[in-house]
This record gives sequence, C-alpha cells and structure tokens, in this order.
Amino acid sequence: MSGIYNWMYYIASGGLILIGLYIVLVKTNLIKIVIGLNFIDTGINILLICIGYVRGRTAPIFSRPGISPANVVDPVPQALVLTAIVIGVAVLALALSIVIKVYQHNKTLNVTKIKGLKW
Amino acid sequence: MDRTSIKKWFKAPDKMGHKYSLWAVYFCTGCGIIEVPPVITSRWDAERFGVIPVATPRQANLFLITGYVSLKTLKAIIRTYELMPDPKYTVGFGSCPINGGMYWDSYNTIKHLDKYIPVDGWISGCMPRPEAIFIAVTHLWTMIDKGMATGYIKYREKYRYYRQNQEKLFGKLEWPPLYPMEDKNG
Amino acid sequence: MVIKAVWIIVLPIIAFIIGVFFLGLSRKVIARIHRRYGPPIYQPVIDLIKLMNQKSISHGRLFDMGVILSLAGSIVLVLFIPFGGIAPLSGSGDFLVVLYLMLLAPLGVALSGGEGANPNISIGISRKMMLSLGYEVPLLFSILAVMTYYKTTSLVEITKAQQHLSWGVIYLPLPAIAYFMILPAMLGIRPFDIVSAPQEISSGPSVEYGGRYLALMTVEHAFHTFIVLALFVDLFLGGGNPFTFFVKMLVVFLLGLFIHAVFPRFRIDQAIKYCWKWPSILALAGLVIAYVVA
Amino acid sequence: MQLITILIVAFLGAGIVYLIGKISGKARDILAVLASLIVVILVSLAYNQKIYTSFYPLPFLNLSLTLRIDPLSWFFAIAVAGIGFLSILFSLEYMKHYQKLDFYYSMMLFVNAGMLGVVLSADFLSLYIFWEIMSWSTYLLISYKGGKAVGAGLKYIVMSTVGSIAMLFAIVSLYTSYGTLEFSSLASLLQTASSGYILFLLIMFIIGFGIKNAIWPLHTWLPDAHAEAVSPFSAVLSGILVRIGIYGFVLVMYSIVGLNLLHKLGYGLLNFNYILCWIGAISIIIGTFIALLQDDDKRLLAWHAIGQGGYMILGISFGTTLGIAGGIFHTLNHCIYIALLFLVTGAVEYRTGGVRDLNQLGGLIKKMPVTFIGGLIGISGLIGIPLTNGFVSKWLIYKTLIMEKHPFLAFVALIGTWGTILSVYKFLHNIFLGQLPEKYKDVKEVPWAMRLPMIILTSVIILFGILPGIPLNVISGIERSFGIKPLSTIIFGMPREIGELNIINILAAIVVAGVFIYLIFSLSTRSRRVNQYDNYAAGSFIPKDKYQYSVRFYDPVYRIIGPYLRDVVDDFYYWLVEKSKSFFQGVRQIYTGNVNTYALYILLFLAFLIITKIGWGLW
Amino acid sequence: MVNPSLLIAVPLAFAFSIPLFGLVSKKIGKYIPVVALLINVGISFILIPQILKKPAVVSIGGWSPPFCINLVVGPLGVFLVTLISSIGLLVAIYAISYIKEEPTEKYHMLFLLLITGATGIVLTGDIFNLFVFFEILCISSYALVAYNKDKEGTEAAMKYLIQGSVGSSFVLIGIALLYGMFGTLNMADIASRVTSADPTFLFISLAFLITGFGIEAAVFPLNAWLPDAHSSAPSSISAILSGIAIKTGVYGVARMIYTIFNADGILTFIAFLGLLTLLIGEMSAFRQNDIKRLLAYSSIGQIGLIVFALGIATSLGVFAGLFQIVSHALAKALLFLAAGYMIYRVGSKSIDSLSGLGRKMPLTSFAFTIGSFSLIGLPPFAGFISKFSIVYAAIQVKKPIFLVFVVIALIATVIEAGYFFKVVQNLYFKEGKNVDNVTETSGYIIVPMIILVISIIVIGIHPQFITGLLKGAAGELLGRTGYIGWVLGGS
Repeated sequence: MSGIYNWMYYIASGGLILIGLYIVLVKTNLIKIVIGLNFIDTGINILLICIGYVRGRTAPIFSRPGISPANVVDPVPQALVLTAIVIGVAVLALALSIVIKVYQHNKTLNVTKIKGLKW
Repeated sequence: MDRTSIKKWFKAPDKMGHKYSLWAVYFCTGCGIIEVPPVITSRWDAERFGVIPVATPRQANLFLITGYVSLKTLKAIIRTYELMPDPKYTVGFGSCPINGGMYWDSYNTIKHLDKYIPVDGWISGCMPRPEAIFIAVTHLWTMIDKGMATGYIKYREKYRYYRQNQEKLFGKLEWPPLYPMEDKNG
Repeated sequence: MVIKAVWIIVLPIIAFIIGVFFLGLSRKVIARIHRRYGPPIYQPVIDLIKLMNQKSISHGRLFDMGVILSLAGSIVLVLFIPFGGIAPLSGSGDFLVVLYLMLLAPLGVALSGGEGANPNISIGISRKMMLSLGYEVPLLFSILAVMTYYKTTSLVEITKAQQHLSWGVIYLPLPAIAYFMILPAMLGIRPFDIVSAPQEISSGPSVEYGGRYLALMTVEHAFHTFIVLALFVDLFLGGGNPFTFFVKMLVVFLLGLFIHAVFPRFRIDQAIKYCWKWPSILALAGLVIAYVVA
Repeated sequence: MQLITILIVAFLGAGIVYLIGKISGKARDILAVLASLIVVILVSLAYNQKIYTSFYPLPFLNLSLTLRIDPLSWFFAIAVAGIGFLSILFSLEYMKHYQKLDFYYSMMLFVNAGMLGVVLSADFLSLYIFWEIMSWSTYLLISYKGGKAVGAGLKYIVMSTVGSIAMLFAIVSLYTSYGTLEFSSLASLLQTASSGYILFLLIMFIIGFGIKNAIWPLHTWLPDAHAEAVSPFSAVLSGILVRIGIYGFVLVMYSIVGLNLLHKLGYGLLNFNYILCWIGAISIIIGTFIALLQDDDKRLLAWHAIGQGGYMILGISFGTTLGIAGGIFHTLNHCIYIALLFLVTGAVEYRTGGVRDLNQLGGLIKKMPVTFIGGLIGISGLIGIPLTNGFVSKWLIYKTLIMEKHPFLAFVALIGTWGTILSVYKFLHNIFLGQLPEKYKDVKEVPWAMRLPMIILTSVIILFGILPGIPLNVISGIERSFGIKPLSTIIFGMPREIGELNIINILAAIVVAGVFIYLIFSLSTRSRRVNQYDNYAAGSFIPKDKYQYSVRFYDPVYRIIGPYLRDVVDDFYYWLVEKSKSFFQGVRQIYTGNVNTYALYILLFLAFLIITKIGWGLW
Repeated sequence: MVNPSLLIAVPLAFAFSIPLFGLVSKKIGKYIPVVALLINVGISFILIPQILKKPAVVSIGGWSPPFCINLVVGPLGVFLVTLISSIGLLVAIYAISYIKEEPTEKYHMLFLLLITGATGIVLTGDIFNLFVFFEILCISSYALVAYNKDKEGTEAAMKYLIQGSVGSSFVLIGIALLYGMFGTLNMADIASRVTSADPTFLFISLAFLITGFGIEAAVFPLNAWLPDAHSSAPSSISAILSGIAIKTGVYGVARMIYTIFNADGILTFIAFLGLLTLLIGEMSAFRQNDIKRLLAYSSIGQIGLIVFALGIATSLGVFAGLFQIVSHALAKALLFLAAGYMIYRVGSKSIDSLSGLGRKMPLTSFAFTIGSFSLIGLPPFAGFISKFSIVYAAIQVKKPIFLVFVVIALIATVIEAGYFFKVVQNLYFKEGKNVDNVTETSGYIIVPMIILVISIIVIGIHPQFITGLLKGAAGELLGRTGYIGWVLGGS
C-alpha cells in the first residue's frame, strides 16, 4: 500500500502528461489542444516537485530554528517549477492569442480544416 | 562510214566526234515517240550508229521532235533546247512538226516548229518508219560534215526573232533570254 | 627510282586504257547479249572526244573543282593499288589509305553536284551515299577478314602472300563471294544502278554535266572500274604479272557484266537490305573464320 | 610561378572583363580578346618545360594545391587556350545582338580558366575544384540563351553533378587510403593496390570523366547542350570542354594507374580495356547514326561529337603506342574541326537570322564562300579525308585495332566513318549547296572578326593533315612521360616500321594529277557560266524556292534503321526522372498539414527510441 | 578579459530597452538590435583568441560550479556565439528597412530576445538554464513567425507552437529525470557522474531530450513545423530560424549525446537519422514551387547533412559538421534574405514569378546564385569545403555502412543541385512576365547580402580563417573529459 502511496504523485503526473498527450494527439479543437499542452505542463511540474520532495521533511528555511540540512527537502525543484510555471503561462498566453488570430483568419478551430500549409 | 578513217579524225576531231556520237535527248512530244523504242533496242539498234538516248538535255546533242507539238509541249521543247550544249541538232519527226499535219487547224498545236526553234532536218510521214530515223541520222552526218547543220548558230544569231515568236505565243516568258536580244545581222 | 617514276606516269595511262576498254567492251558485250550489233568497241573514245568539244555549262567554281578532284582522286588511287605487283606509291599508304582515298571521287562528285543545285543530283548523291553505306558493310567485313587473315594492312603484302596459286579466294571463300556479290553495287551497274537511274532521276549526279564535265566523269568511271576490279584481283585472286592480272580483271568484269545485262534495277531500300543481308552474313562469317584461324 | 600567372591572368581576366563591361562595351571586347591572347602566349611559352609548384596549402586537410606542366597538360592547355581565344574572337561580331554580354564574356573566360586549371593541376583536389568551376560556369553559359537552353543547361548540370560526385567519391577514397592526392606520388603508391580497388577507382573516374566526355550511356546531355548554347560557346564546349574528359581518362589510366596495372584488370575478353573499347564503339555507332536523323545542324554536329568521342576512347583504351597516340591526336583534331564546324554554323546563323533548321537553308556557297570552305574542310576533317588532320588520327586508330587483332572493333570504327559521311554531307549540302532560297538573296559573307577564326582553324586542319609530325612529336613526348614506348614520327607521316603512310607523297600525287586534269580540262571547250535557275527541270522553268531536295535526305535508310535509332538511354533517364518525381511527390505527403499527425510523429519517435532500448537493447 | 556574460546581458538589456527608446522616438527602435549585436560581435571576436587559449567558466553569484548557474565559454560556445551574433547582426541590418509592418519595435524586441535565447543556449553550463533559454528562443520565435498576422503566419505559428511546446515539455521531462538521478543540474557534473546511473533510465531521459531538442533541430520525423514556419515567417526571421535557431537545436542534441551522456551507441542511428532527414528534405524540396518553402525544405536537408556529419563522431566528422553549420548558416541566411526581397518586390512566392529577375535585380540575384552554389557545394564557395570534409570524414571511418550512407548523401546532393540550378536558371534565363517595374534593392537590404556573399567566397577560398576555431570546437564536443575538467576544475 505504501508503495503506491509513495508513487502516487508520480502516477498523477504521468497521468496528466498522458492525458495531455492524448488530447494533443486526438482532439481537433485548437482550444482543447492548448488545454492539453497545459495538462502536460502541469504534469511535468508535479513530476519536478515530487522528484525533489522527501516525505516527512520540511522546507529549507534556515532562519527558522531547529532546521538542519539533514531534514529539509531539496529546494531546487521548487525553484524550477516556479520558472516552468512562468514559462507555461507565457506559452499559454501566446498560444491563445495565436488561436484567436487563427480563428479570425479561418473561421474555425478545427485543426483538420486548417491545412493551408502542407507538403 | 568514215568512222574508222584516222586521217579525218586528226583533221577535224570535233566534227568527227559530233558526227559519230549523237546522243538524243529522250523527249516524247507526241505519238511519234512510239517509233523510238524499237530504234534503240534490239530490233534496229541505234547504238551501232553511236546514237543513244540520254535522260537529260545537258548531255544530249540530238533533239528529235517526235510528233505534234502542243503549246504546252512547245514551252518545254524551247526550254530543253536551250539547255542543250552547243553544237546541237534538231530533227523534226513526222508531218506534224513540219506543218501541223492532221492538227493543222487545232487551236492548241503549232504548225511551224521552225518559227520557234531552228530545225536542221525533217523526217516526213505519218508515222515515219524507224529506218527513216537512220536515214535522217546519216543525212545529219553529211550535213555536219559539210557544215550545214548550223541550227544552233542560227538560233544564237537570230535569237531576237525566235524569242519574239515565242513571246507572241506565250506572252512574257519566265526565263531570261539566253542570248543578247540585239540582232547582229539586223 | 627512275623505274618508279616511269611507272607513276605509265600506270595511270594503262589504267585509263584498260578502263576505257572495259567501258567499250561492256557496251559491246551487253549489245551482243541483247542480240544487237552494238557500237564499235572504241565508241567511248569517240564520245569522249565529242564531249570535250561541246560547249557545256558550269554552275560555279566548285562545279569544276569537284569534278577535277574526283578524277584526281581516282588517278592517285591507281598508284596505290598493285597492278600486277606494281604499285609505285604503295610505300606511302596502305590499305586504310586506299579505303579513304576511295572517298575522294564520290566526294568530288557530291560537291560539284551540290553546286549544280538540282534535286535530281541531290537525290542521286543521297542514293549513292546510302548505297555505299549499304555495300560498305559487307565490303568492310571482307576487307577486314583479309587483313586479319594476312595480319597486315599493306596491299602489297597481301598480294605477295598469295603467290603460287595460294589465292585468297581459296582460303577466304566467303569474303570473296561477298565481295563479288556487291561488286555491281561498287561499279554502279545493274541491279545497282540506282544512283544514275536515267529513267527515274535523269541520270542522277550527272544531270547537269555535259561536255567536258561528262567527259571527266566518264574517265573517272573508267578508272573506278579499274580500281574496283584490281582490288578484287589483289585481294582474292593473287595478283600476278600484268598480263595475268589483266586477264583476271577481265574475267571478273565479264561475270559482273552478265549480271548487269540481264537484271532489272533494285529499289534503293531493297538494295540496302540486300547488301545488309546475304553478303554481310557471308562476309561476317568469313571474318569470324579468319579471326579464329589467324 | 609561370603556371600561377597563367591561372591568375585567366581568372582575373574574367572578373575584370565583367567589371569593365559595366563601363564600356568596346573596352570589354578588347580586354576579353587580349586576356585570352595573353593566356595563349603564356601557355605556348611553357612549351617543353617541366614545372611543379605548390601554390596553396590547405593545412586542415594536410593537403596543398599544386600545379604542374608536363607534355600532356601542355598539349591540352594549348588547345584550351587556342580554342578559347578563337571563339572569343568570333564572338566579337557574333554576339553583338545579344544581351548580357558582360556576363557572356566573363563566363567564357571563366570556363577557359577553369579548363586551364583542370589541365594544369597536379593533384586531384585542385583538379576537382577547377573541374567544378568549369562545370558550373558551363552550365551558366549553356543556359545563357534562355528558352529551350534552360532545359539543356539543367540536364547538363544534373548529369555533371552526378559525374562529379562519382569523382569526389573516388578522390576522397584515394585520399583516405594513401593520404595524398598528388598525381606523382599516387602513381607510385597505387602500384601496390589491389586490382579490385583500382577497378573501383577507374569506374568512378570513368563515370566522372565519361559524363563530361559524353560516352555512351552517359551522353544524353550533350545534344541538347550543344544545340542550345550560343555557337561560339558550342565550339568551346564541343571542341575542348567535352574533351577534358579524355584528358582525365588519359591522366588516370596512363599517368596514374599505369599500363601494367590496367592489363591486370579482368580476364580474357572481360578485360577492362576491352570493355572500355566496346563502350567507345557503341558511342561511335550511336553518335554517328543518330546524327543521320537530325535536322538541326548543331544537333547533328553534337551527335558527331559523341561519336568522335568514341574514337578517342577506342584509341586510348588499348594502351599501345599507336593507339594512345591516335586517341590523343584525334582529340586535338576533333577539337579543331568541330570548333570550326560550330563556328561555321554560327556564321550561318549570324547571317540568316538564327536559322538552324537544315531544311530551310541551301545554296549559301554563292554568298558565303569562306564559310563554305571552312565547312568543307571541317567535314573533311571529321570524315578523315586524306590531307586533313582527322585522317592521320583515324588511320592510327584503325591501324591499332587491326594490328591488335580486333577486326570487329575496327569494323565498327570504319562503318562509323561511313555513317559520318552521310550525315555531314547532308549538313554541307543542306546549308551551302543546292538552290539558294529567295529570302537569302541579300546575305553577305560574315565580317572579318568571324572569318579570321575560321580561316585559322581551316589552315590548322590542313597543316596538321599534311604535316602530322608536328603534333605527333608532342604526343610522343606525352607517351614518353607515361613510360610507354614513344611513337617515332617523321614530319609528314609515319616511319616505315609503323606502317606505310606518307602524306607528302599523297599530296604530291593528288596535286600533280589535279594540275594535269585541270590542264586537260581547260584545253577543252570552255563552258558557259549559268545561274542556279538555268537548270534542268524536265523542260519546265524551275519553281523558285521549291527546287531543293533536303527534307528527309536519306529517307530509305531512315525507314530501315530509323526505328532502331532511338536514344533509349535518354528515354530511360527521362523515365527515371519522372518516376523519381512522382516518388518525391509521394514522400512529401508525409507533411500532411494536420498538427495531430505531427504530434503523433513526435510521440512515435520517442516511443521508438525507448522501445528499441528497452525491448532489444539496441543502443 | 571581457566577461562573457555580457554576451547574454547586452541583447537582453537592449531588448527590453526598446520600448523605452520608443518613448523617445519611434525611429530609434530599429537601430537598437544593430547596436546590440555589434557589441556582441565585437565581444565575441575579442573572446575568440582568448578562449582558444583557455576556455572560460563564468559563475553567476560567485559560487563555484557545480553549485551555481554558470556559463561555459569553450571553443564551441564562442564559435556558435560568433556565428549567432554575426548572422543576427546582418539580419538586423536587413530588417531595418525590411520590416514595415507595425508595431516594429515589438519585432525588434522579440528578435533580440531570440538572439538572447540562442546565445544563452550555447553558452550556459546548466541544463535547466539551457531549458529556460530554449524556451526564450522558442517563444520569441513563435511570436515572430506570426508577426505578420496573416493567415499563413498564424497557422504556421500555431502548429509550430503546439509541436514546440510538446518538445520543450519533453526536454523538461528529460531534465527532471536527470535531476532525479543525479540531483544536480550542472551539465559537467552530470557528465562526470553519468556512468553511475541505471542505463535504462539514463537512456529514457536521453530519449526525451533528443526528441525535445530534435524538434527544434528539425530531425526527420520531428520537423513538420519547419517548412510551415520558415515559409510563412517574415524573410528575416526565416533567415534567423534557418541560420541560427535550428542550429541551436542541433547544438542541444550534440551536447546531450556527446558531452552529457557519452552515448556512443546511438551515434550511428543519429547519422542514419541525419541521412533520412537529408533525403526527405531534398525530395520534398524538389517539387516545390514556393521559393521559401523550397528553401525551408532545403534547410531540412542541410540539417540532415549536419547531423549526419556529427553522427560520424570522428574529430574530422564533427569538424565537417560544424563547418557545414557555418556554410549553411551563411548560405541559407543569404538565400532567405535575397528571396525575401525578391518576393517583396514581385509580390508572389512562386518560383515562376521570379523569372527574369536577373536583369531587374542583378545584385540580389547574384547573391541568391552564390548562396545556392555554396549550398550545392560547388567550389570555390564555402559549401564545397564542408561537403568535401563530410565526404572525407564519412569515408575515413572505414565502416561499410558509412560508405553506403555517403553514397546516398551524395545522391541527395544531386537532387538538391537539381532544384537549385532550376531556380537560378529561372532568375537569369527565363523571360519574366510582370517584372517590368521591379527595381534593385539598396541600402540596408543589400549590405548584409554583400557581406554574406563576400564571406562565403572568402571562407571558400581561404577556409583557414575558421578552421582553427572549428577544430577547437570539435575537440570540445568530442573531448568530454576536457569539458568536465574546465568546469569542475582539476580532475
């Protein structure tokens, strides 16, 4: 039981990534695809977090008393996730704005119909 | 037959040559030509006289006008005659070239060939027999020997006359005059 | 040296005499086969004299020069082909030179005829070209067979190797037969007189020739006859002294003439097909045999 | 230093001509002629010298580019320089009505410089570099005229690229194996190589050089390119550029690989040389007989260029003294007469307004006698009429074939000559002889700038035809440099031990006979000069412009052999290109335009990597 | 010694100052990238000799590696930085008058950001930092592709964005896996400990990284975005994408494989992948009638050639690949710049409509010709040296499979020659239909093209100018212990 418990975050993140990939692969609506990308992003963020997380340890804030380097979690992944979230937001914003433009030009959000560029 | 006389050959080789090597242009003007094939083939064998038919007037020096001469044919006759190299001899064969014969009142045949080209001799009859051709050839030999077969000289000297007659018949001819048109002897 | 110089002058004269004799003879023989009386045997001489005295026409400088080139080529060629063992210039050129010098005569005619500006001439020359393409195939095969067999390109050597009745025709019968089969084509006699064909194209290349041009062409034809026959005798009949050589030439010529006298004319494509079929097969077989044997 | 000067003059000339051209057309013309003339002088000064210089190091490849001059390279260099000079001289008038002349002259000089570089280089890298420079500048010049020329240029450059990659492959493999690309060191290093490797090298080089030399079955670019290029450049192209391929053959086969190794390749009739011979023989047949069917004069000559290339291959591939001499000599001769013939067609085009169709010309001899003489001598050389240069070289080749006991090859060569006669006579007849059409009544002879190159080439043909010893002397020097028994020559023919050939005697005999006949001829009754309309036409006056026999000149032969004379190889290449095009069309369908599919590709790629790792442990 | 971090800082700072300058004057904005990149070019040229002597490691924040974000300026880095800033500078000059669509300052800002990203990628020694710069590059290029806001541009940007995001997500997954295994983000540190990890997990991480960077590098099945994006972007951006952006992807792949993972086993597959990319790129380009799409597919082909050369993995092979990067960057930038202005003048992207431009725009056409000749690999242009080196390297390894590969690669070269020569003929030798009032470009447009032409010719004739640098760079890629040594010190 505890094995699954230990791996739960990994499974969740993997699940999110796979759901995102499924959306990107299968869904034809652009907005949905963008959401799928976000799913992937989120999944990866969770993955990063759980890589750095050690059960039962605390945040590495050394100004608080009683904190020794031995019982803190790794702070780096959290920093990474913050960056990744920022990047994800930027991509999302850009993606949505481009989707709007695409819709203006094509009057549709169905990617199978937006095939002006091929071959 | 003085063909083998060496003396004569040395004296006048050109004359002898012209005499004994008469090459006839194979030109069929009318019905008379039917007599020519027997003449040149085995039955009468004109080649023993040195007479052979040739295909082009450039090589020929004997012109047999065989039979009636229609206007269209006359044009060709004149042209052919002018293409032949000097000295050249013309023989009218049958009565039609002489005076029109049975076509004397035809609108489309000429009556007097010698108004258009000079003729050195005539063979009368309708038809003349092939033997008559040989008689004509031997007569022509004599004439060449005596310098009487001068039709080609006459044509040069009286070219204006001939040309005028020709043009009277045909209107303006397509080809330029062969000789200068001014009359030498007036 | 002096003897050689004398031969250089005498040989063309001999060739001329023999050639003209053959021309006259051919007319006489054909007449007799046709059961005619025929012209005197010296009739070609009379014709030549007449032609020299006719006032012919000329189409231009090339018209004259081509004829002269043609005849000169033939005369020079005579000096390279051993006549009864005599070939004064054979040291200056071998069989390959002879093959190429044989081009001069037709080239001269072709050039001069070309300036003649008559389609009949063009058709005649075109036929001549095609016909020569036709007969060159068996001719080259048989010549190469001879050269391969005797391992030399020199005509004199080839003739020398055939002394004492060891004639080429014995060792190389197939090429000899092939050569003989195309002999009429090379001589331009029936059934291969397509080139001049008086009835169709008004005697072809010589349609504009009259007078002295025709005279030179006749002489050229005489030389040509001599050359073709001499070549045959040299290659296959073992040469010999001048007299036997002449006799052999005469025999070959008469055989050719008999064919000439009785046959009608081929059409040009028939002639080419003929040349490329039987003579070529025979000559090729001969070449293969010579290649294997030698 | 001298060699570098030659190349610098050649390349700089090309550049400066372009720049000057922007300022003044006249100065450009003068400069172009001057530059090519200087190159001719510089090259001829290098006669009989042996120079070897390294002029440019490439340290990162451990190589340096080197130049050399030896008899072989001098021989080709002088031909390149000479033909280049004459055709530029010819261009002065010919090109007057064309556009983009700066480009034209600059590229002409550039091509020349490239060719000079090829023949002067002493290692394969510089050879390859100059080879490519030559190739692309040729491509630009072929396409220069636009229209159909564009297709011809493309065909040329694509085939040429194929050739160069084959060559590159061989060169790089040589370098990998031996660490050097210099001819002299390779020549000694290769003596220990296995014959399989040598064969591979030779095949690669034959593809490379053979495409340029247009041997069958790599010839298909040539007819289009020759026909569509401007005539002065056609002269360069056909005369010398194509024959740089022969230079390559000779270089690789005799200078580098050497005769000993060549004879070890293959057994019996499957000998390397023998197969090469048959390729040459097929080229002869294909070239000369397809030329029969052509109605375009330049195309006709182009096919002959292929056929004559076969003779050269036939000559050089035997490796005997006579054969190599014949092959190389034929290369020179071919370069002279074919250049002359292309200049002649150029002159005709110039005066008739670009007419190349043989069926529309005729009778120009009356108007352009000098051009006619050029054409006549040119085709005589092409046929190999005695007293022209082509005769001696062909004689050497035939002699080799017969002496080496290859009568079948000899037959092919000889019958090829007869095919040549047919088509070149058609060429001469349809342009110059026969009736002059009315529309060319006012045609004049070409100006002197065009006449001069033709006269020079004509006289060279005659000169080398009568005194073949002059070039043969150089060629025996080349053979000496290969270590083959050199050809012993006398000035007017062959010494007795090689065979009976004495041009001066033939000349004397013909001249004497000709003079004699001329005397007789002029003693007999004079003839009357007539014009072309005074002609036999079965009694009628001849119709103007309709009394010419030129269309389907050899119709019976066409009917017999025409169906077999298709350029099957060309058809095959076109088929290949068409098929590849549709294949390419299929390939690019993978870019469907649907972003889902693209994402799928990405995922599949990832999955492939991981599965192969986990499943098979592939990496 | 100049601080190499300036190379990143300068464009970044200038990028964000553009809107500020915009307050002063609208016109200044377009000159800012030129200034920034001039500084960068200067710095990198100053750095080259120093770096070749001794590579520099710049630690941010004063800590020593592996505990900080650090910049590793080795020969490879300085070579790529020089290339990036030079090409960037030329394109910036070109863009001064080429970019007319408002708002131009945004274009210039994004452009500088793109350069920043690219510079950062090649300089950083920290793998997450690499990801960040990678994202900067990607996001700015998505935006720039859509810059014209037309139908094609937005569609291409959308597709590019979707694939690119998937790719960067994969990169991030790979990084996460790496971090999970080693607990460090410093590339040298990872590299030094790479043998201690489970090979399967290691490979999975490598697979994610290869796929992720491979998308930017446009290796065969991952390159579907490239033709769309390159053909629809403004031509200056196409030039940058083709000349720089995809090279950074290649750099990423190479860095991962050679330095970090030392994955020798996969190299042959990488070479094969390169070959496949080359073939498919050239085949697809062959039938194009859209000039920019043709160039884009040709880029795919050339990238394939680069990857192929890198996959050979001998010092000569890598050298050849890097040389090909230079020659391709120069030539393709030139081609896109020239083609871009031709399209601008003619108003159509189809090749047929470019007919006859040789007369009307001689300099541009000449530039195009030189560029295509160089790409085909004709001497005396830069492309010849690189192609010769690649063939030489491939044959030199003496593996039969590489012989087959090189033959196929050479055949692909023929296809490339086929279509490029066709375009060149179109320019010069075909009659133009409606090009009567087309005029030659001038000023800022022509200067970069002339510089590129000159550099192509100069490098082609005298390759020694860059061979030293390239040898060093190749040494850096292959000598991973050396790299680890520089960064971690000692060892």
